[in-house]
Amino acid sequence: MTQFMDRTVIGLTLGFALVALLGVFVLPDWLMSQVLIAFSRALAVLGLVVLWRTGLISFGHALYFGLGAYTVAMLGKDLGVTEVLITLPAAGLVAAVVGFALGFIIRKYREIFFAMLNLAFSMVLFGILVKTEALGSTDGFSVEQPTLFGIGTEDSTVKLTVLFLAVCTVGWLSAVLVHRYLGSVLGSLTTAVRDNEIRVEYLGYSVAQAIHGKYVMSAALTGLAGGFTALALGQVDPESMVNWTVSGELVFVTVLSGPGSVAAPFIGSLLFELLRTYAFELVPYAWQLIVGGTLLAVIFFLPGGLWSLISKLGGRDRAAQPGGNRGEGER
Amino acid sequence: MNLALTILVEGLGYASYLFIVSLGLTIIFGVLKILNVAHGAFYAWGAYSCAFLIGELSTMGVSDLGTMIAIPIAALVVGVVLGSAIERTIIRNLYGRDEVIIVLATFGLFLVLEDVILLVFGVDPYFAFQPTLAMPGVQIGGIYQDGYKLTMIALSLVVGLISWIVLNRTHWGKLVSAIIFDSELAVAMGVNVRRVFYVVFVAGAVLGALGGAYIAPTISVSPGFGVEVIVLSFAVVVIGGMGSIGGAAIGALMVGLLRAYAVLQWPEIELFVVYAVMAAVLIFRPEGLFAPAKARKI
Amino acid sequence: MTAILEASGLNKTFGAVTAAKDINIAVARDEIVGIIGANGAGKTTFVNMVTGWLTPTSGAIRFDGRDITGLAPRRITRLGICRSFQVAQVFMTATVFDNLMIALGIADSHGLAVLKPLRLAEREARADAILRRYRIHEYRDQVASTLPQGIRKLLDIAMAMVAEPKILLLDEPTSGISVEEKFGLMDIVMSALKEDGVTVLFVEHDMEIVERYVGRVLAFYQGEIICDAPPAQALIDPKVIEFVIGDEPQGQAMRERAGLAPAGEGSDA
Amino acid sequence: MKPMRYAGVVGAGLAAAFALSAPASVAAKDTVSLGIVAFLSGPAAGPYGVPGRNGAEMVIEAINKGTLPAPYDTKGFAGATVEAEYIDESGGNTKQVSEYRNLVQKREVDAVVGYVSSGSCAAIAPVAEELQKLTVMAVCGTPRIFEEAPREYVFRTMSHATADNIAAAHYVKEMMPDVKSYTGINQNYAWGQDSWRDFSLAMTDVMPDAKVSDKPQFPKIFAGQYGSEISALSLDDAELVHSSFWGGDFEAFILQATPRGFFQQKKVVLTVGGVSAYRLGKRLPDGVAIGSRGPYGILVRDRDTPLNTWFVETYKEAYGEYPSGAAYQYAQAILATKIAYDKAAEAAGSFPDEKQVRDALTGLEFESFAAPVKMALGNGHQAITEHMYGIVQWNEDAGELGLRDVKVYPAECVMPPADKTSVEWIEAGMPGAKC
Repeated sequence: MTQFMDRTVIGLTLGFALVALLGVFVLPDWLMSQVLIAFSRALAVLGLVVLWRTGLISFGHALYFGLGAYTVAMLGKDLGVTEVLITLPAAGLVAAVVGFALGFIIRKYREIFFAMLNLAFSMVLFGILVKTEALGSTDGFSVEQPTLFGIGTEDSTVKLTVLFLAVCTVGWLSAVLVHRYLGSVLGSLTTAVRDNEIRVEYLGYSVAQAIHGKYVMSAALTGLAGGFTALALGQVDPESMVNWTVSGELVFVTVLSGPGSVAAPFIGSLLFELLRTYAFELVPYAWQLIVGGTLLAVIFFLPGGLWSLISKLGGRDRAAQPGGNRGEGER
Repeated sequence: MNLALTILVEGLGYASYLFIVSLGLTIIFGVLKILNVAHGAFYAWGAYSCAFLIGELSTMGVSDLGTMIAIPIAALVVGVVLGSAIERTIIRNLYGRDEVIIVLATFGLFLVLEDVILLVFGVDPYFAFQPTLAMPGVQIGGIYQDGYKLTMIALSLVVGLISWIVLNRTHWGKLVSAIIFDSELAVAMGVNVRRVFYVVFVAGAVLGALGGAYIAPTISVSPGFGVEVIVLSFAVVVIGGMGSIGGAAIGALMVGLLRAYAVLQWPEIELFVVYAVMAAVLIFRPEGLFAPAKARKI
Repeated sequence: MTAILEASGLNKTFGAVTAAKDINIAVARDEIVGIIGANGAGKTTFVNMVTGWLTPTSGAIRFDGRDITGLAPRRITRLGICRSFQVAQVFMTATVFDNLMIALGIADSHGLAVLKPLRLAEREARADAILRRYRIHEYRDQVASTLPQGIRKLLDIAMAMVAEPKILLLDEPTSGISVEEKFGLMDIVMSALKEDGVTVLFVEHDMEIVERYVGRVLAFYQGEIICDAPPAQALIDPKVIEFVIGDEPQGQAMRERAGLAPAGEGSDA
Repeated sequence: MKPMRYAGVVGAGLAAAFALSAPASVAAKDTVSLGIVAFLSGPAAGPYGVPGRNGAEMVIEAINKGTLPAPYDTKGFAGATVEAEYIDESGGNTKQVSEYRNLVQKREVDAVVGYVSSGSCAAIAPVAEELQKLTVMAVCGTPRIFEEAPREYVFRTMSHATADNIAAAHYVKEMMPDVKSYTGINQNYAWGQDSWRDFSLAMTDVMPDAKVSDKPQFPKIFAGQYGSEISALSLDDAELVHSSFWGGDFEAFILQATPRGFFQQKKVVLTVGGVSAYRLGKRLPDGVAIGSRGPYGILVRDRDTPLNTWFVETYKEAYGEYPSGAAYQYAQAILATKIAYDKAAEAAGSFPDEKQVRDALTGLEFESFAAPVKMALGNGHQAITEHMYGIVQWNEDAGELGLRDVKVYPAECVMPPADKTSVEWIEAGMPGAKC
């Protein structure tokens, strides 16, 4: 049970390897590109799931998504740095640093105040970006072609494949790390903090610190997600990277996925992406209706998210972490 | 001097529509504890119905001034029909769920209602300018202000006054205040909370629709314009204190005046300033400037 | 004999209300102290000050000779003073076993050790042992929110004890427990505590419990200590009877035993 | 079994998605599929997206039937039937980029035509180059597209924003010679910023004595409410107001400014006003100067050429209204693509491949519905056309909007030469302009 390779880790490894193989050998470019975007977003959702287990939902993580995306884009545009081994970690780092700084304020808040304060901060960044002509205002600007180990490519399929494999690797690594984290003592202080902060304090651990740490973690993951998305799309702009609707979308996918497993964000995010694409294709006038309707349906009929459905179909007990399978409330 | 006067008039004009919309949002939050993202949809539906109705009335030969009757009709019909339907089918079944989940459900609802607008009213913008033609421009501070904007300020005063009277001077209003103060106690005292919830939700929806209906004649009513107002009215409500009527008024005034100042004097900070104030208020007074009194629970 | 816990000149005011007034006490190692007093007499304020939830307006608290005044609860916990609560503070959505595992995990981990796995076989064995000692092992896999009151209280105390504190403060361990269960519960607790050799202070309304389990009584009235004596003495002290016991359920019996019956009306706390 | 379940779930999902995506490509080239992108929702849908789509739809139908007037009366694109898929342009640039990728990679269209917003175009251009797909931009105006990088796959079949604003400056000089100072209200993105920059630069060339205001307004695109901005402009001493507002924003601005006597107080030049002219009708105040981004819409309504007459009449019959600028502009993009296909087929002697089509389109000169078009800039990828302005005058007898004092400016007067960027050219004093 306690060795590094537990069931979940094996599952994640097999799952990501399978997706990577499918991607390289079977999937057409467009689907690979969807998986790339979906898995990028899933990184952010992974962080939000950790916060959600702690009883916190942020309506402002577009702040970190945007910071990550703009970091990657600006490194290329202003400094000529396109090396993904630099730009992507930088995206996570910038988000983490800002998250760390804001965390000192935000960690004091709970419930709707936590959600709204995050929203306010993200809208401040949105307001700044929209009015900054040097960053293209509402238009944003294009991201330079990325390089890996200093090597760039003109071929879009090669570029896509490399990014795809990168997101699979980072996604796998993040999922495993978050899984290990959730199994650690500190990780148990997610549902524990949600359930009873007083008890946590009186057991000798600082609730503020526990929340701060998780907040920085989610910020870093969301920044990374933004960085990947910027590279995948080749474009950044405030409306699709920093506006509150982006935060809403992240929370949407979080709820869709459910807090049951670290694999859920990846599956939920992929489903969301496919849902949106097909809705957009089939009913271009009413795709929001389908997306919104799905959200309502999940809230009403699948309060534990997709993962609870998968678990039910799998017919297995899903107790993997302490209290980990009860993310949905009972508060 | 002219500048100050213009900032004041612009600020008040902007504040008054924000106030009406935010008032609906804040009473729903105060009583039901639901932060209703779908409020933006009430606003949009109010505007569309009003614009549509004004167009119809105008083609029927009703005078420009007469078409204003469409405003209260649209607000009431949208608020009551849409508000009731949503409360009965969605909101009612979510009481007791995690508040954040409820916010998200209303987000889903908002997406759905936005697209239903497209299906019902089409993608073409509506123009319902007739009422603005009925009001002569007035020269204030050296420039012409449209008379319609001034009536909007008056309307927000009236709405504010009526709300105050209803909440403080009527039996119903006292029930509502009691629930805002402590809903468990209210239940214990035999208040039919479900019924109050229902009425308040519908009243909030009417106010949201009224904000939209009243602004409709001054804008091109087009798809997607309900999005912006959501976060703006969130900001108003947060600044003022969630659940407080006075707070909504102060919040709307602050946002309105700040924005007017920014546009006229310092356009670069226009968007930034509102949310910066929202963040500052949350940091220093997380309950808002005028949060309503709450029962202390231990 | 050195005092393990020492309070000198403690005052606490909330606006115009005085919740603690010039409290001076010294508790010796292994003492079992009962804290009694009417509602609002300042008992819980005292506990809250000792455990860091409240900072005294003036005065000092010393633990093992070290000044702990105004430290945060988690620091005081780490130093070795733990507490239970009037309303059991447990992780409601977790099982009894997981509650203990989390408590043990935190107690075991310093610094970056919190990143080590929670579920270690050795830790699980300890959790089971503790559950057995507090006789709640049969509830091991039950979710805390579904537990009966008494079991939840035991779990609360067991969680307070995992850090192996030197001092344990129990805030009304028997409140909300039925008359039939209360001695059983206290027997379990006190025997478990005795094994660990811990100094115990507990707030209690029930004079029968006080009489049976404590070695020393502190009686609070309006934020002051009005009596500090062994129970045999304290429970017949007229001031205690007038200001403290008059309100309690067994007040009448106490009065009778003290030869003071029948009293008029109770105290006006 | 649990690990297998993780893997299985994802794998099954992907496989299902793949199955759903059954390839739509057709081996034989008897059809050409076009992805046509226009605002189908949002505030720009009514004034721009829908007429644009209508224009495209109508011309495609005529092309497939071979009923366009000569010399374009051959059927299809080099004989192949055109199949169009319409895509919504709203939702932000990043979404547009992913939709573009879907069009190219998933739906495998042969070419993408459209785009109204400069923001979309700026975002799409590099992606089009990356995915190597012929992309014909129909409307968007920012000159940056071909000035910031050479393009191989991207074309634009109408003049860019520089023409609007240089022509506007000339028109102001001609019609309002005593203007002493000017300000502007433009949207806060590439289009608005470029328009204002070009206009104010051109004014320093054309009317060096006129002063520019220090408080031009840049509200957010699709803001919808301009009360404060109108006040700010009113308080400004400048007599002339320049605006490149378009679509719903333009219409909202007009409706909000009119009751405040704004158009009596200020002289106004509206570079895209012509596009909304029919929709606003009498509500577009008399006396404002409007352009339509070139020889399109109301400015060429009465131009009596066979192509133009066909276009206006067919459109009016099909959609019950006069074709606005957007309808012309989309139709022009489709027409250009058809001509390129036909020409390439002729040169190759068989159905052309993509490269041949691009070569044919590069540097193409053709007679469009209302005026000649030359793909003269950006290595033959950017069109230039003549440009027009007029002043609004309500025609009481006809009950419809009319224009007076319509002026035509030749392409070489309002667009920079091939070897200079817009800003360089205007800053240099527009050397070599043939006006």
